[in-house]
Amino acid sequence: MLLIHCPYCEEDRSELEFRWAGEAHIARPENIAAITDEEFAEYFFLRNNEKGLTYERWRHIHGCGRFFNAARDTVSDRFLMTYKAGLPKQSIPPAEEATAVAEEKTVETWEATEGDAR
Amino acid sequence: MRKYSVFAIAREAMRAHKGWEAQWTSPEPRSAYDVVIVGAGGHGLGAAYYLAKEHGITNVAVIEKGWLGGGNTGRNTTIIRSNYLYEESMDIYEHSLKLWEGLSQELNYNVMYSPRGVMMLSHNVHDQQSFKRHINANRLYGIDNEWLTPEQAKAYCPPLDISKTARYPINGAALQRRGGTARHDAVAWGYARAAADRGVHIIQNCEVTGIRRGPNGEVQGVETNRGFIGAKKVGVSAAGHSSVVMEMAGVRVPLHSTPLQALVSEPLKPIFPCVVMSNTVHAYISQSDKGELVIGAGTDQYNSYSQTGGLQIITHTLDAICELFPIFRRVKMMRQWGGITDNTPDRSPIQGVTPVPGLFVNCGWGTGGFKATPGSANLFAHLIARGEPHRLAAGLNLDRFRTGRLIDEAAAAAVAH
Amino acid sequence: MSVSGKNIGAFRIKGAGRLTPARTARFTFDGKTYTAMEGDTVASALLAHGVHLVGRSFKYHRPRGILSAGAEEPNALIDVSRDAARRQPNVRATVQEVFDGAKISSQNRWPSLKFDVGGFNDLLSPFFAAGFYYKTFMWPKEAWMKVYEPFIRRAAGLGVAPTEEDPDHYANRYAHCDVLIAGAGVAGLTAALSAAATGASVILVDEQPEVGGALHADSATTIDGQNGYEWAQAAAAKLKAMPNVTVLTRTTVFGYYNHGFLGLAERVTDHLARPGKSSPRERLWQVRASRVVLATGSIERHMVFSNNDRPGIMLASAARTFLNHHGVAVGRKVGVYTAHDSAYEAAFDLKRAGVSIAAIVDCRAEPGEAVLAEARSLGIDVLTGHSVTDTFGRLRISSMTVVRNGGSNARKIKVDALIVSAGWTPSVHLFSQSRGKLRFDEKGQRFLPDIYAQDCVSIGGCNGTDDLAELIDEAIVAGGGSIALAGENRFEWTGGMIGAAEGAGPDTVVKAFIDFQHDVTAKDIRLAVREGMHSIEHIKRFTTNGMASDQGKLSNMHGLAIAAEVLDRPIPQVGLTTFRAPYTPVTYGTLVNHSRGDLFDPARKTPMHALEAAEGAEFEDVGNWKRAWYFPKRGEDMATAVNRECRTVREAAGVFDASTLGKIEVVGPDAAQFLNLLYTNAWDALKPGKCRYGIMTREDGFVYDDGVVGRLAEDRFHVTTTTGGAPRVLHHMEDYLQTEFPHLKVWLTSTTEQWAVIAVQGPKAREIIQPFVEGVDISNEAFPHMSVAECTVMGVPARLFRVSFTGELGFEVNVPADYGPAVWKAIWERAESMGACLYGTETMHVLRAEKGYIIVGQDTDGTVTPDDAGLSWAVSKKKTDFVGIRGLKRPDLARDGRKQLVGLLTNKPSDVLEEGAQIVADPNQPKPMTMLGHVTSSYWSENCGRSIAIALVAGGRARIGQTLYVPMKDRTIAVEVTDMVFFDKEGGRING
Amino acid sequence: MAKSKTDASRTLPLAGFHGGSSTVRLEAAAPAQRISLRASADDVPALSGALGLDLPVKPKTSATANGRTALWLGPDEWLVIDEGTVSPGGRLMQAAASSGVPHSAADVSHRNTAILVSGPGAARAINAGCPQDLSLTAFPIGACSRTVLAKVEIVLLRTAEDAFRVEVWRSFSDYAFGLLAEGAQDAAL
Repeated sequence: MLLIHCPYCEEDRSELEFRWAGEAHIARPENIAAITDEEFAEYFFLRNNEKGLTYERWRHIHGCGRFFNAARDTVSDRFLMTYKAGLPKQSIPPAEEATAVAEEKTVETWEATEGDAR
Repeated sequence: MRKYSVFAIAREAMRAHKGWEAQWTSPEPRSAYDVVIVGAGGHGLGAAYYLAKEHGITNVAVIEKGWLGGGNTGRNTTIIRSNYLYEESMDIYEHSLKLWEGLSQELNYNVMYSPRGVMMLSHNVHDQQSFKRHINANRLYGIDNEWLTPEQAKAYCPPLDISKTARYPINGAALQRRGGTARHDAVAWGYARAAADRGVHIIQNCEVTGIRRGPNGEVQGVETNRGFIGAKKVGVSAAGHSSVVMEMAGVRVPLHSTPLQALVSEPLKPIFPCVVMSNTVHAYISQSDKGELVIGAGTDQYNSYSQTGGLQIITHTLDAICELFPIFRRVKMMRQWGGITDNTPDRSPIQGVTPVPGLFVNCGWGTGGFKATPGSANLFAHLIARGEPHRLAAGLNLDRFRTGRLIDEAAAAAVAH
Repeated sequence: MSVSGKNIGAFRIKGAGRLTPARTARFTFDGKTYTAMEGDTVASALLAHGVHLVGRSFKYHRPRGILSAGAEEPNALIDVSRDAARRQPNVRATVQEVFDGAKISSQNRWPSLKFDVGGFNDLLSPFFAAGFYYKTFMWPKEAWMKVYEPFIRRAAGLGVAPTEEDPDHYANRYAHCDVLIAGAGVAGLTAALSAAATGASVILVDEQPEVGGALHADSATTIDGQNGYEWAQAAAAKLKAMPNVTVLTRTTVFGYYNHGFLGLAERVTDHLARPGKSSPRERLWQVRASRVVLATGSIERHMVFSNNDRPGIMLASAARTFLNHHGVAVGRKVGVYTAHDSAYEAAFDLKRAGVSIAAIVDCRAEPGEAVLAEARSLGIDVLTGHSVTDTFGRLRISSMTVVRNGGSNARKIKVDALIVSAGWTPSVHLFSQSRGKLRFDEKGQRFLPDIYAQDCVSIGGCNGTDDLAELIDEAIVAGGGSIALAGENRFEWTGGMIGAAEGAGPDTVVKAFIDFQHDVTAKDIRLAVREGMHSIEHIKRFTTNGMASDQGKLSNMHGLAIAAEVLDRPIPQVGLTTFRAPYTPVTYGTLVNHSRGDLFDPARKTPMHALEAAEGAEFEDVGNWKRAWYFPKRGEDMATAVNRECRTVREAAGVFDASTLGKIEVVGPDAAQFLNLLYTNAWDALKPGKCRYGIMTREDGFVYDDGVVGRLAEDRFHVTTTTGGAPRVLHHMEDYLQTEFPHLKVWLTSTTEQWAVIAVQGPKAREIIQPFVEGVDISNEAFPHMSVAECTVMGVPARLFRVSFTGELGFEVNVPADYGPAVWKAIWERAESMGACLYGTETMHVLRAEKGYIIVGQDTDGTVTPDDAGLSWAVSKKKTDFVGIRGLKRPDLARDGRKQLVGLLTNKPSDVLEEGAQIVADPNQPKPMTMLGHVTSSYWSENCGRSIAIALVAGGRARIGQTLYVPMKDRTIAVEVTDMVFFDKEGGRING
Repeated sequence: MAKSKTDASRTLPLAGFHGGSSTVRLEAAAPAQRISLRASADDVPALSGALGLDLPVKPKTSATANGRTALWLGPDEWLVIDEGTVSPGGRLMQAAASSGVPHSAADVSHRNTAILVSGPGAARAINAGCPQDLSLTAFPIGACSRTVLAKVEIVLLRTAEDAFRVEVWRSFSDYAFGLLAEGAQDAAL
């Protein structure tokens, strides 16, 4: 059960209060009626599904009700940052990202290969 | 390959089982193959086997970053059924079920396919309408699936509580008698052994790090942590990691990977004769040959490659199990685990050509990939060998997300895989 | 020995142990009654009476005894019952405390523990090598499921599942703390004292009934000048008295999940003879800890040698616990086989307690000097560089064969117990669950915590810290405080081995067990490797090593070492299988806790539920809601009741509870603009006081929800949704509002439950409600179809809608929910006097189908566009944007031949189609048939005097007039495709 | 026909419910007026003036004045409870309307009902289903939050060191009460 920092409530809360809402920073095309089938498929269906650092949306649905954004490592499930909806994609301090990547190298294998303890 | 039989066992018993040979070898990769398959799960190994057996293509490598069968093949709750709604789904799952029925003999490996029946519980009028829609469609398509009254359901599965006072009383069930379970590891091992016997190289501990493409965009092979391996055709069958691998070729696929959890109880003497699923209360359960109650829990809500999930997913499934089967409340959870499922927007798989010549994909099986193993593998082999999909898998193409011709089992069925 | 005339066991040692002789409890084991002392486990109590044989193994049904004194026990699994419904299989005898009246049975044997027919398997064991079942049982094809599998299943399994519903209850607590400490041995207690001193909130957890951990076995450690065990109890008492500390005993930290979240299972009553009624049997603790201190200690390993599984063979530390804690000697003439110094201390304690030590057989050439000297001074025969190569005794060990390493002269030594130690395995389970990364400690031949993934620290035995002083320092630091504490123990331990011992080596056929419960032997591991299983996971799965209910606590390291040896690879390269939660098995009831019966899932009831029930309503489940389905009068079945209701509504009127419909108040200056974007319809032109039927699609263009939207004011809309759709529609709207259209000044509030909704439908509807309504003229002229007004009903502020889902003159009276029952009562009283009826959802379904009104979710299924549903009139052609506008234009959504909703009339009017039935053009085609669509709704229509149906049919509207076929199991039904309106085609009735 | 002007009587969702244990008292709160209030930050002062209490702007806090309590539920959302009257609608809605600034006020007096949980075991009883940290440091008197209680959503307000008000939608209230009753039972052990 994740522990999620809500940027509006300014507090860490249990995942039980939240609902995941998909990848972040996918803007609805302004001229949506005019885009091509390919562009629509891209907008509606295609997602990065990153292994590692991902930007995603959550809603504090059983809390303040707000949607917000999070940067999370999908390998360790560690949150690197959460920030309010509407803010541009936040860059992750290189040190943090490095840890995330390092963790990917070490942690991911713990069960995937279950073989190489150091 | 030495044939497995009771006589072989008897012979080996006399000499302390010293004579068994390795079920598969661990060869060094060649510099190039006719076909490279990424992912040595049941689907990938099976595809290699059928390439060799049915298409005469034996210069094949199956590349696996971990150990063969270590992904979702070895982590699922082994449910097999084919009573899906849409023609595209019925085609592939029924093709698969037919192969399951003879798979042990085909592979000379006991995969323990056990058609003990898969029963889906109906709790309300909406469930009933949906199940009857399935049952009628299945019947006209030649697939067995029948409606049971609550009393018939109870007779088929005695631990079931059919009292009217339950929170969500059962008003019937859909039963596919040919549905059942199989031994997951044996499927991977059986295909691995049979494929290796036909000359396929199974290369474990070899991680694909890139897909090399030629001047015209066509596939030339795969980069791995053990060097470049050439191939004119590459098939990707990497389950939860499919989108990661496809990204290496610049192909985006509409997938999201979520943890799926399962758990087993301590071993018990036989108490549960079949497979039972309930979508309304979110539970599925069977009993393994070892006596463990095998219970599938739900997916976590977020994308993750961590193969772990929240405890609340487990407790939510168990409360449903205990409502349906109140005698199990004192039973104990012995082990829980997780896998990574790759889910498509319409909850139906993708198997087909890609924009990259020579690159083929088989993914998006979500929570239902195990049951499809032989069928998917068989048709994937056809796709790779011929360069175009088999009739039975034609609808599973990637283009459907552009045209909108989805195969929306989730929307239509309201039944989990 | 006996106390006050009670026989508490011939193997009790007077003066030994920490139990109170005055308190006893009686229990039965396989029907025979025994007396135990309070504080005994079932294991210690049986051993006190000389009972070693307690179970049979899984595969070979070999006789098995008690191997350990703790949670790691693989052998001694028993069935414990209080009464018929409170029976628990697969309980570890080493953990279960005896309570007065307990009925204990052995498992996995027939007809009895001593004479088990399944033991025949042991003779056949040459055939039953690891994985043998993959190689046979394939012929004939059908025999697997019918013959072989049932046989295997009966032989497998361990305990017998309960057969009655569990009458006990369970509880849950969420908790938070600064520091959670798992394990209350020396390390855990010290860390707790240190942390508590800082004022931090501390939860200290231990699985045993009392704190102390390894001190239970110990006799020689001094801490803070006190006997170690006594110090531990005093420390716990001190901690319990502190307001910032919670001490939980009989509680297992079973899972260490993400972000400092841990699952704990507390056993509250299983040790009590008469549990209080209000006590839960077990309690789940779900703890979020800022920091975790793992002080889980280590587990002693057994020696792997031929026939190392006989009853009477046990871990040295277990024998020491039984002696020093329970006052029980595990034998009269005890052999010792060890690769580690710790077993010596067990021998010393036994010897001092008067037990004869046959010999200490040490496979090492050079044991620790101190223990060796002590053994000599106690006169114990030590055979260094020797091994035990076999044992004898059918139901209990009677002798052991000892050979000098490399030699061939065997000598047989008589023993009645053999205690063993191959060293200690750090309990890194929780660390590993927290996704920490292990490293292999070459010197100690063990895996130790290396890289931490969470805010967590390991101390003591589980961190490989052997030295007591070092351990205490480490624990103080981990606690974050500064306290002073000194400890002293008598011997420093050395030694340890993993893998097969002398004589169980590669070229033997002996059964040297690694995993006792699953009967996995050293040669099984070798066979697995020979068959190509080179990954430790393959080996585990092929042999089932470590997959039994103890999850490999004893077996994993041995299996790994043997695999590494055969593979000729260093251990770290072979790797370790994953430790998964739970650490020990957890009862489903505990995990489920309060979520059962009425608390399994909320049953939502409308304000009028009780009144409806009093009128005899049958209810149906719609999502979480209980909705009145139909109102049978005495003697009526469902069909009769529904027919009557249907007729009455159209002839007079009916009263219906529509409260469950979702309601969302959309308020703000940009409300209309927002609805323009969320619905396919246009809303600007809708005047206050008017309603409109709205369709909502998602971006993909498929129908998502529908409902009537009333405009109350320029800036206020009362939006209704389907019953099941309410939460997701609100979520969907909030999503667009907050993230796509945040510039719009509009707010959304769920008001579903604010209003009780009483629908009155039928020609007499106006007449029925007229007297109750004030503040609005509800005449047809002033208040036509699709009007809404705020008014009062019975003096209560109300929202009155003139809407119809029946095709009749209709009103929906919305009053604040608490007033619902009173208003309903009054309306119903008047309606009844005017010949109206109450009706439920079934009649509502029939009446709307007669009019061709769709139900989203029944007639549509998430693949249906508004046009497919015949609702293209509700899709604005003028709007340049709405959610779904682009999705609708995709090639497949715009193509010809899509499935469309149409009406179906059976050729024979009395034939009622099955909902879900499939439709074909040619019923005689071979299977697989080409299906054109399916029946979505089908009813007997009393008002039409025939059956009616709605169906999704490919190219449906173009087929109107055609005959199609519905092939059922026993016959084929011919149907005519029609439009969807079956009753009052002109639609005059709705205008009253 | 003459219009029958009957004043309808109220039926409370938790009428007849009682429970608790030696350390926890559970009771249904008296009916109250409630609005769900939504507005932008700019308009908070005007609304505060109109309602006669300072709408809290700090997360997880509440403000009480003149018999009214405003609970911060989100950055633009408050639950305002007026325990002074049992008549529906009306005063709170009117007060909000008199602010003259854009906002949304929806009468939710009957949507919600409340359970009062008090006694030394109160927090522990609520923690049977609520995952929040209810220690006095994390959740002091006056703190409030929308959260979950097992399978339902609640709004929790701490009214005293050992007293809470649990606001819950009416159709979930018997579930919430049942869960709190079991929690109360366990909290007494």
